[in-house]
Amino acid sequence: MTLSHYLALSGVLFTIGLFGVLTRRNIIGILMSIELLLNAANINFVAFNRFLYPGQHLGQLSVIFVITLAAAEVVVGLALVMAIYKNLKSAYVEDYNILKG
Amino acid sequence: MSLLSLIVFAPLAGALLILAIPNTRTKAIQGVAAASSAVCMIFSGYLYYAFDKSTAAMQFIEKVSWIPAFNISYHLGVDGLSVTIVALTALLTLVSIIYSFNITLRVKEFFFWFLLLEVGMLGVFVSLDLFLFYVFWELTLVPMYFLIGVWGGPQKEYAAIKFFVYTLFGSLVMLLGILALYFNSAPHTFDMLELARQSSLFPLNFQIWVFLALYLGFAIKIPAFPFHTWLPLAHVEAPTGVSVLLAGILLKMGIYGLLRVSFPVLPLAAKWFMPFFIVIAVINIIYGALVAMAQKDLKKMVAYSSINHMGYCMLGMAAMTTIGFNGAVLQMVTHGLITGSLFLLVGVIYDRAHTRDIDAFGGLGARFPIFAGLMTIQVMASLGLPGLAGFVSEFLCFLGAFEAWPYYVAASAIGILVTAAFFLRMIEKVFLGPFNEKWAGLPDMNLRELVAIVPLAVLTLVIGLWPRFCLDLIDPTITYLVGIVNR
Amino acid sequence: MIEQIVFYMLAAVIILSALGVVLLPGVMHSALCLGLCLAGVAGVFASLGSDFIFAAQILVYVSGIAVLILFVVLLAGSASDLVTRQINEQWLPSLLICAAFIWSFLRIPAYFSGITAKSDPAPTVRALAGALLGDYAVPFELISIVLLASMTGAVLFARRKAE
Amino acid sequence: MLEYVFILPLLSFAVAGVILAFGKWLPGRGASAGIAVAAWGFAQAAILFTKAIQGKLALPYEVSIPWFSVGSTQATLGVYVDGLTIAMLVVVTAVSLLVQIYSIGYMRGDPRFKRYYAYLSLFTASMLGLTISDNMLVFFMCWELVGVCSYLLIGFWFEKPSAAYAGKKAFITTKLGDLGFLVGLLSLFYCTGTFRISEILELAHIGFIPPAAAGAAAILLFLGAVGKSAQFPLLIWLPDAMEGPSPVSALIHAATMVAAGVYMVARLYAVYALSPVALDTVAWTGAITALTAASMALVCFDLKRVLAFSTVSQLGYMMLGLGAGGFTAGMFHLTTHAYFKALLFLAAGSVIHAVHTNDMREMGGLKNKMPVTYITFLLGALALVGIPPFAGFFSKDAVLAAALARNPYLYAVGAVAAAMTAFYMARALVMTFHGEPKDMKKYDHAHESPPVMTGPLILLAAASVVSGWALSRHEIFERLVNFEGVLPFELHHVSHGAVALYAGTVAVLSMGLGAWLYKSKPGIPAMLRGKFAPVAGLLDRRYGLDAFFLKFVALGDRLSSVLFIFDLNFLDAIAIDGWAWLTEKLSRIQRWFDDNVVDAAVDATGTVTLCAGRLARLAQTGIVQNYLLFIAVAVSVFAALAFAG
Repeated sequence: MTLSHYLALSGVLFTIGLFGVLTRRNIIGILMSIELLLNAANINFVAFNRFLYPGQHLGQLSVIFVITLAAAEVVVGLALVMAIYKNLKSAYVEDYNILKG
Repeated sequence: MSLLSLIVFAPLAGALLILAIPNTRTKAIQGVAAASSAVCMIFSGYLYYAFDKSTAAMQFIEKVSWIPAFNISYHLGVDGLSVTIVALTALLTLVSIIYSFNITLRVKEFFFWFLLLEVGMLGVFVSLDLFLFYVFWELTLVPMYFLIGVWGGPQKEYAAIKFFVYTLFGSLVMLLGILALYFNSAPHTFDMLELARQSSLFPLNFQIWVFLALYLGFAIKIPAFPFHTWLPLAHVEAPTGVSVLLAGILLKMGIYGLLRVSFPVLPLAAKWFMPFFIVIAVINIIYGALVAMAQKDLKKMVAYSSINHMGYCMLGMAAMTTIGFNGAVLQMVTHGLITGSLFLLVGVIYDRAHTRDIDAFGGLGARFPIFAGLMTIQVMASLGLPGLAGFVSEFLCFLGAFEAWPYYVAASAIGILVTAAFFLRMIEKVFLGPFNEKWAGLPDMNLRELVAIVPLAVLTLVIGLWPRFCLDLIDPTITYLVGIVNR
Repeated sequence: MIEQIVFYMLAAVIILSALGVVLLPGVMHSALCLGLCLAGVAGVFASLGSDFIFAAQILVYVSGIAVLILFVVLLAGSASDLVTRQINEQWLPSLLICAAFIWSFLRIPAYFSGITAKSDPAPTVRALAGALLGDYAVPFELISIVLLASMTGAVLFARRKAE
Repeated sequence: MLEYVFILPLLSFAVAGVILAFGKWLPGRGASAGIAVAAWGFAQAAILFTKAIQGKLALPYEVSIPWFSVGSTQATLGVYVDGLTIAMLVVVTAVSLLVQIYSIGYMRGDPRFKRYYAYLSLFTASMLGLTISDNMLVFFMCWELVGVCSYLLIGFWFEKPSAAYAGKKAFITTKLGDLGFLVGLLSLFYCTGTFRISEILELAHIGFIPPAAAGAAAILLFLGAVGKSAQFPLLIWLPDAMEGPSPVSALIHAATMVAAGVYMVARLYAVYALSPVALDTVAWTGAITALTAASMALVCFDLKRVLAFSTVSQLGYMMLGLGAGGFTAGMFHLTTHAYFKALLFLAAGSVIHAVHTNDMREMGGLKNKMPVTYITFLLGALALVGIPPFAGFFSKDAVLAAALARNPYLYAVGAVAAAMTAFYMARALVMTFHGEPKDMKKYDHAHESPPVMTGPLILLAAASVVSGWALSRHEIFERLVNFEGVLPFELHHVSHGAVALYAGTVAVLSMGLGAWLYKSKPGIPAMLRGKFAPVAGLLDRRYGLDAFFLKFVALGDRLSSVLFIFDLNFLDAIAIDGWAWLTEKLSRIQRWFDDNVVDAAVDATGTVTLCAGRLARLAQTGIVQNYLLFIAVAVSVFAALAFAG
């Protein structure tokens, strides 16, 4: 397998995730789509590391940090979701429009 | 870490510690505030004791490169000009913190801002780098804004914003002056000592413009006529402890700045400016006293009398003689002690009676002997009674200025008369005459207030009887300063 | 050859389940698909020889995050989700944008065509551990502080209002 | 002995603090401590005096320690003793001691008894410091301190508004003079470069000071004396100062503090002697004061105020003596006057203590009830009037002789004032002690004062009787207190005998007239008063001096309120807040410009604007995903640009 394959895969995954972020109405769905985006990036990191800099580990290290941050993000994000849900009784982002101009 | 840094940052440590204490533990907050300012006071006392009186050079110097790209360094040091004021700052902050134990609204924030203010004030007086000086100068502004704006009287918001905008305006112009100095020095430097060394390189025109820019910033702080109008308002609206620092220390920053920066760095411009300066000084003296006489509010009266007293400082400086400069520096210290304690005493009566109207009292002298006694002593000191601190400094200011400006000095002597008139009238109305039964239930001063005020009264007496206590420290530096100004 | 088969299978799983995440109307189903997709990515990591990342992906993502999302779905989801529309009105511009994206993404591999792995994968755990506790100790500690902060923050948010 | 002079003020100062702090536990609530120190001071002064007239002291004596220094200027604390100092020391300590003893009786039962003695000791300390100071700076300090003590003691019964007012008036009026003193002191320093009295005198002697500068400085300094010694026109405070307790009036406002101005002129006499203008100013001020104050005393009904006017008048005499070149005469009159005027005040205090009023119209016939007081008052009055051979005769004679030697007009004024003195003293004596009691209730209540009060009276009476004769014998006083410099003018030769004869005759006649009028024909003065009502009114109003100065005060008040309004409404409101207002207005104008010019232009672009507006509004949907979409579009556009590039 070549690097190109992995890059293509990650590109597809990213685009799917982007589509989800842009179109899902459910906020949990958006969160999940964001996870897809992050994973696409992770694939890129590991692939570049494997193919271009085989002796080093910087790419993998970055992935570790990304995973950790993603975990943190999900935790906070879900807590926020719960808090908003308690107040608005809705999981749909159109309802969260108090910033409307 | 060495002594000056300890002095400056001890209150900061206290302030941070206070942030960590829960709101509800008032006693602990007060304790930490008092303790950290007491630590600062002890260090300052040691500084005062360890200060070498025989030299005019900077002492306790600390110099660390801070922003090398612009040749800015963390440069601290004290000489005779600053050491007394540092000690005064530490003392006045300590007593006002003790006095402010009666604050109940948002205690934590109050003491946090208070200690931060102390950091700024001390920093101004010990920094030898103009940039650092400016940073500390601005640092005093924000706490003061909140202290007046949150804990002040009925017009607090207006007073706070006026104070803030006014002084900020002044200091921005001052910043322009500082930058002009920086870009015209070679090599570019913010170092005050280095700039003073280069003073002969600046042409007169340049000096005049920079002097005026700096003067605007300093004059607003002093406050020199006609930039004084923020002062009565800010003083009256500020809570007692804050008024003390405002009058006792913040006003001195203007005089100090002139003596530390403007005069040594721009001697030609200073000489050029003196004919105007003496006029402003005389106006300050007479105008301040006359306007004070029109006041019905005790605190406002004391506030306007500050304008009058700062006029004496300026009078002493206007002569550019050793005697006058000594007088001006001593006047800073004594005015801090005297007016500081007067504000505290006004606070004492206001806390009890909830009014400061002079006409509302009467005959308090018979029922409140301690209060009346302390007030009388400080009032007498303020109107320049010999044996108390105010006399020595005012007399030196007059004496120093007389040779150069005899007629102005003779005119400004009227200020003494008017000061005596309004203070005695105040004493007559408040303490003498038949007792106003309305105030029968009020207690005399309590321990907290005595602890805050008595040290100031004692020092007033000590300096009045033995001025060498301060003058010995001030004199060598001033002699040197006069030398470089008149070079 | 096996390598190719594995890759394509993984790719198929990932893409299909990702589409499931994005398109399935039920949030519950989406969450399950997400788990599957993440597991697929874990597989990709394994095939790239990153053993530690593989383990971390399984442990953190598949068994941690995915499960957490499931919980939240159970708490915050409702039966009406299945019948209400889950795609919003801007799906058409989004689709166009995504097309533009994928068009440009698929041009990227051309820059790296023909690059293959030069060596066999070696165990990475020791090296990663050395890096994390050596040169990258500070970021490592920082990230742990971030985790701690987010945890406390989440607790604070999710907690009921103080009585 | 001289080495211990410096202890005198320090001890008094210390004892003031001790009384204030521990008076409660001291015997006599602090009075004992004050009296003990005063007695010690008197003993020391008396020994000094004896030794000095025997010529056993090396005078002048001077010693000092550095106090503080600024630059090259040194201020010192020190002692300078010469004959003048010793004469003054004796006066101060003697009167202070007797007054303190007398006060035990007079102030008995006062709630602030302790504080009274502390103030008295503080005053004595300051007065002694003033007397022995070796430099003008400390002199000025003590000068101010005695003023404050006077303020505190005049307003001692401050519950009375009149007392509080009188204290304030005294302080501010003397302060007005002190401004001149301050400026004079500064210019003296400017001329000589020193505060040391000995150096100043030396420089004056050798003519180092230019006469014009010396004259200016001297006149400015004299302004201080005008305030302190209640000379014309600042004499208005002294009559009001009688609101204080009578012993205070005796000590401060008769014998010592008010004499400080005279002492100051004498102290710097060498400087004054450089300028005839300065000396003439002193002399004429003194003469005018003597005359005006004596005339005011003619119509006054308040016993203590009569004495106060008399004090002012006598202080005028002293100034007259000094100014006319009679250095010794002026100081001699100061010394004798201190005794008999203190005596008169204390005797008057004794009367007031007995009848509880100051008004002579409510007294009368008290000589039977209070024989000791009467006799001593009589002796004091005779001494004041200048009946031979009482003390006042010698000293007033010397002053008048000096005046005649300088200028006959000065002498004439002094002589007229002397006649008036005799007349008003006779009037006061008769109205108080002779005739029928006017107020029986007060008369019945009256009684002789206790021995602790009459004792000092008797001692002072003795001093009043003999001091003039004793001190002029063998020229004792003249040898002690004399001026060795050169006067700036020639003096005429006068015959002392003739002056004495004339003065004595006038005094006797005038006093006899006064006594006869008020004793036998009380109708005549009343009739005269009615006939010359405008004159009497003018005298009662003190020639309108009070009104004159009150007008000044009112002017000051007016000015201050105008300035305050200026400050508040112009400087603050217009100059500062005005800026803010202007800034705000400018921003409003700008906003109007925006609304009406820019917007109009925008409207004119029509549909484009509309579309833009709609687009912009669309952007603000509040829906997160819209924003995200925009971001994505932007990213793709940039990406496209990047690829294209």
